[in-house]
Amino acid sequence: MTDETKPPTPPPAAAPAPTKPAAPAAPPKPKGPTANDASADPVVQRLSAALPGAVLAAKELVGQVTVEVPPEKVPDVLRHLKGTEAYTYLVDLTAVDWKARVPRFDVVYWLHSFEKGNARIRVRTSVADGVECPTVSGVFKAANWMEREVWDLFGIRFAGHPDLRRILTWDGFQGHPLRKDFPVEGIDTGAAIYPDQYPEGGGPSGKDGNRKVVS
Amino acid sequence: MSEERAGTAASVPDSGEPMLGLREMELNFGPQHPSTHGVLRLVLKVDGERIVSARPDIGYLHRGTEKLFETETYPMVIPHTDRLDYVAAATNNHAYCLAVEKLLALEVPKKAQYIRVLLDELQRISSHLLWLATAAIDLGAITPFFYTFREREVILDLFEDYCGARLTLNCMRIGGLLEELPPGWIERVRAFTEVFDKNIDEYEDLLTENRIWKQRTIGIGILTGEQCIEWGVTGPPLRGAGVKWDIRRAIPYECYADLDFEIPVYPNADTYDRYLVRVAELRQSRRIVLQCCDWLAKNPEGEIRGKVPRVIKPVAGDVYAAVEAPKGELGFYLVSNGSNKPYRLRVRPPSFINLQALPEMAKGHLVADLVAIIGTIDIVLGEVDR
Amino acid sequence: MGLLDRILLFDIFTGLKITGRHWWRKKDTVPYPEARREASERFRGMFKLDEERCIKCTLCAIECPINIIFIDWHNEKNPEGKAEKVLDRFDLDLKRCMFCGLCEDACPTNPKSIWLKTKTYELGAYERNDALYLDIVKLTQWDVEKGVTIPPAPGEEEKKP
Amino acid sequence: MNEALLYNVVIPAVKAIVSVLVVATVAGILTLIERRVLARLQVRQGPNRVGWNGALQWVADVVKLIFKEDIVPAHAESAIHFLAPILVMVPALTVYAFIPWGPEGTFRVPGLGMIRTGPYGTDVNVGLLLLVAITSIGVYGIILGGWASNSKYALMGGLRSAAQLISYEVPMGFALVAAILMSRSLSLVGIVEAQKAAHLWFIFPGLLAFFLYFVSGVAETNRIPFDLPEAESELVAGFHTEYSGFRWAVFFLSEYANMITISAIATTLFFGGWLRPFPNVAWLSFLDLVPGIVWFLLKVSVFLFVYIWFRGTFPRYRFDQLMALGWKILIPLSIGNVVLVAFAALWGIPGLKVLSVVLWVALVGGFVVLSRSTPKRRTVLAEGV
Repeated sequence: MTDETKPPTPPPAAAPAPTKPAAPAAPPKPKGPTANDASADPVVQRLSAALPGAVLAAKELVGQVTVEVPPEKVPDVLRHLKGTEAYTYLVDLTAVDWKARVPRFDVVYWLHSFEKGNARIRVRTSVADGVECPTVSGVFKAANWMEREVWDLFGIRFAGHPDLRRILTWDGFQGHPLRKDFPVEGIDTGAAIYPDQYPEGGGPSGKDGNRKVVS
Repeated sequence: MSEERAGTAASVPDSGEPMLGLREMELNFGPQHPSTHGVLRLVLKVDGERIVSARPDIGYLHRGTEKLFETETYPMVIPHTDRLDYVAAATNNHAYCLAVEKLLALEVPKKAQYIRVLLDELQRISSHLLWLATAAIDLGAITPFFYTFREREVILDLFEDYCGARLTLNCMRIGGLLEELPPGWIERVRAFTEVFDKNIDEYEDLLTENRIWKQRTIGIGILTGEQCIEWGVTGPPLRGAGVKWDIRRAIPYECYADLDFEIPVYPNADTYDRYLVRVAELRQSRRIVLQCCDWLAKNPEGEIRGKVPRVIKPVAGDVYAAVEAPKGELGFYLVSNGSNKPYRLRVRPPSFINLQALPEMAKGHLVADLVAIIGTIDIVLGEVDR
Repeated sequence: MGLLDRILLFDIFTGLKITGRHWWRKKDTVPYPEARREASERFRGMFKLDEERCIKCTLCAIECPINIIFIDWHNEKNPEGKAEKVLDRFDLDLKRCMFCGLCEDACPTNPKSIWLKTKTYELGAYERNDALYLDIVKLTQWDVEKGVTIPPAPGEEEKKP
Repeated sequence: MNEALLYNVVIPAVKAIVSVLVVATVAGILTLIERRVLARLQVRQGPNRVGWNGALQWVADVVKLIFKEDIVPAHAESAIHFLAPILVMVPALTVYAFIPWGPEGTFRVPGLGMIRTGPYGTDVNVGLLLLVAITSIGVYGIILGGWASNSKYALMGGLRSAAQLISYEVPMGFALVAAILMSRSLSLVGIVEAQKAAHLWFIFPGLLAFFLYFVSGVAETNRIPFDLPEAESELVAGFHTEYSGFRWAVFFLSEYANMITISAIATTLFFGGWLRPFPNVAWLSFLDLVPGIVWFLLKVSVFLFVYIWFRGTFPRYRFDQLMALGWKILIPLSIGNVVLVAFAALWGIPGLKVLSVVLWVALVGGFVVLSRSTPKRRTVLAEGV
């Protein structure tokens, strides 16, 4: 797009879009919900009593309680919540990449309790890049694929996972797409399903006219 | 890598010995197989026709939707959510809008809530009809497909009249809805529900008591309530296993608390009970649709969109919102850093998580049952692979 | 189910009755090229651009989730001596479009300058790059070329006295 | 012309050529009819583009299949792969030598004088036995085709069909035995004439036998609800997964030819073959204006319609259930039926008539009771869970 004499407005990069239309108008910022400390929550209290040092912080936002725990304590915390607090259903497990932060990743777990009036709790732990997080697939069977997905898309390894293979991208894919430093337009990984046949970085040519680079 | 190639000719070890000791055969089921509902691939180990183990291999439809979300502003995400579970776009839109609204602390006007619920339930009907159609075809009954599609077509027409699209609806907006109901729409929905009631009876006459249908489904793919919870399985499979749990009642959102409907539950946890749950849900969704129609007819005036700021910039923080999609709990986990784009938007796809229990359900069954089991989980690969 | 209906295959005959009854029902399919479905009022189909009304604000391009609208303009003095934006380029890559309608929502003019509610859904083409990459001429002229009349843009009806 | 030459060579040859051509054509047309009928049951249009209302669709299909590339998979046993469709097709067409489409008659043929012959290849005195023997050969083609394709799905289809076809031969055979007992003849022409002589279509005393025969026949022809060797949603296409082009068409045509065979035999054995309805009621003799062959074809087409109707209605059995149905229900039932019919036949025609009355009263009575008593089952919400 840059070879044109006058830089055309679009294709608008996704990034400048926000500032353009309404930045000057600066509408009244909606009063959003605010986060509160939730360490007084009875579940959190009992958790920190049962596992000293497990609860680093606890906060509540729009009624959803998040407990921060150190990664090595995660299986214990989840086992405690599942066993004594009857949070028997692992709703979801995912990760968030905070690119510049140290440690880089958050791994987030939601638990649901059928017995306690559909209460939900979120457990969050911070994992540095390259550090293994202990698996919870021994606590919840459901965690198996979700951890595989996190490994696939974020590159967080789970120690002790029975079958930690890529799940959404193919075996031999280079990189982890949901990391913030992975380009949106993708990379030339090549059809590396058979790495012995396709060298790394092979596959479809980057000069292919159908591949449009999104700026 | 050798695992990846399992099932192809190359996987058979060429030891030069006669393969007399070989009892198990590897069978590649999909991704291009008529009954895998898209591009699901299963690597089966079969002993004759009995399945020793099934290993799902997914990702053929992976489009990086979650990555894409991070590059779009909040309103621009909505069309992308249509493409997750593409046969139930309204619920996808709904779950996403709920998540953003929670973080914005936005109040959705009552009328918009009712219209949203109405759209959701119509979508549930259409999704369950599609399920019934494909599940019946998987078991060899080709005709219910056309009967259910006849009704589904009417629903799609209704969607087309409301929002201009039939499948990828893009019908909701953060804080409410884009468009008012077109004139006469409510009456057309009512007319549909009237015809539909009789048609459900027809499907049931064709299948519910049919001995072949019963033989093919009763006792097949059992996943008990405890197993469902352990595997995180939600939606009709959970309710077909005797667990009375439905987000519409458990964690009510929108106006579901005001509506009168039952949650169908059946105890036997097999394919037949999951079928019964879905058919009963068709009737319950019809009830909800009628109630919404009544309410909307009584309250024609009202806003359809809350006080939404022109630029949507939620506060920094994270929020999880879930709806009861036709396939189970559909959740959106939204992490905002205060900018106008989601920092991270995670979809909790019910199909993906329900599919995980497939090997457990399929073990020990025949290949023919596997087809029934894949059908009964009701997966949409767009949502599994995202 | 009692023993009697099991022996007499009652369920089997019920099934046959249901399908047999449909022998006389109205056929539900439409023989397409001869009979066409009328698209609904709000159906999001082919794009139409009204160059006159467009104020070159590029909001549609910004709002497009997949960046398929390309707009380019420059300033020109009109006969009255006022500066006026003139469109150089208004391209739309229809083959990637997902018809979400966000561009139409974003358009600030009333009536809309770009809209999808043209009741036209036959977008098939033999050459994807020629037929589905729409430049400004195609966007404004396709209905004339095709010889079809399309409904007015949203908001146009009300404006007319 | 030499009479021996005429009756032993020329007429059979003409009949053979005509019957092969006619059956192959009719099987082709049947594919079109099936699609149209199925479409009607499914509230849609069906093929309606080629020719008047799609009447030439089957020609287009055949032409397409002939010109389609004939693919032999790598590592397939190409000789057997080639042979398999032939093995299926030949027996499917051969049986038409014995099926009597109409009564024997005398025709004047220019240059040859009066010729006495019937619209069937030959009347073999052990026709029924020969027919069962020949139709059983077809299964070899299916098994070999499945095996030779070097595909797991095809192999599974072939194995399924081996078990299925062999199992269902047994109840079918016993059902035929019942018909033989009633008619005391193995010749197909003889059976029809026996029905005329007994003033009774054998469907009346042979209700069970007919049911068993038809169910086994549906299974023998691999049709829904017993289409396991093909089982599209399970085995992709079963034994003919790896076939394409004309070889596939041959499989396809033989399936339809077999359908016609089963229907024709059912008509012959139980519905009086070419006889008009009530063949002995004098005041209905105006029905004789319609030639016998037309009555025969009418009856056959009813069965073909039922075949298609079944396809439009039922789900598919699972393999073990199919076997259980065959071995645990149909075979004991068919043996019992043979005993029942044997006793009745021992008594002679009156015995058959008594049996008819008993069976039909039981059937109709049962339906009357049922239609009054059975509440419609609807999904109700389960209680207490």
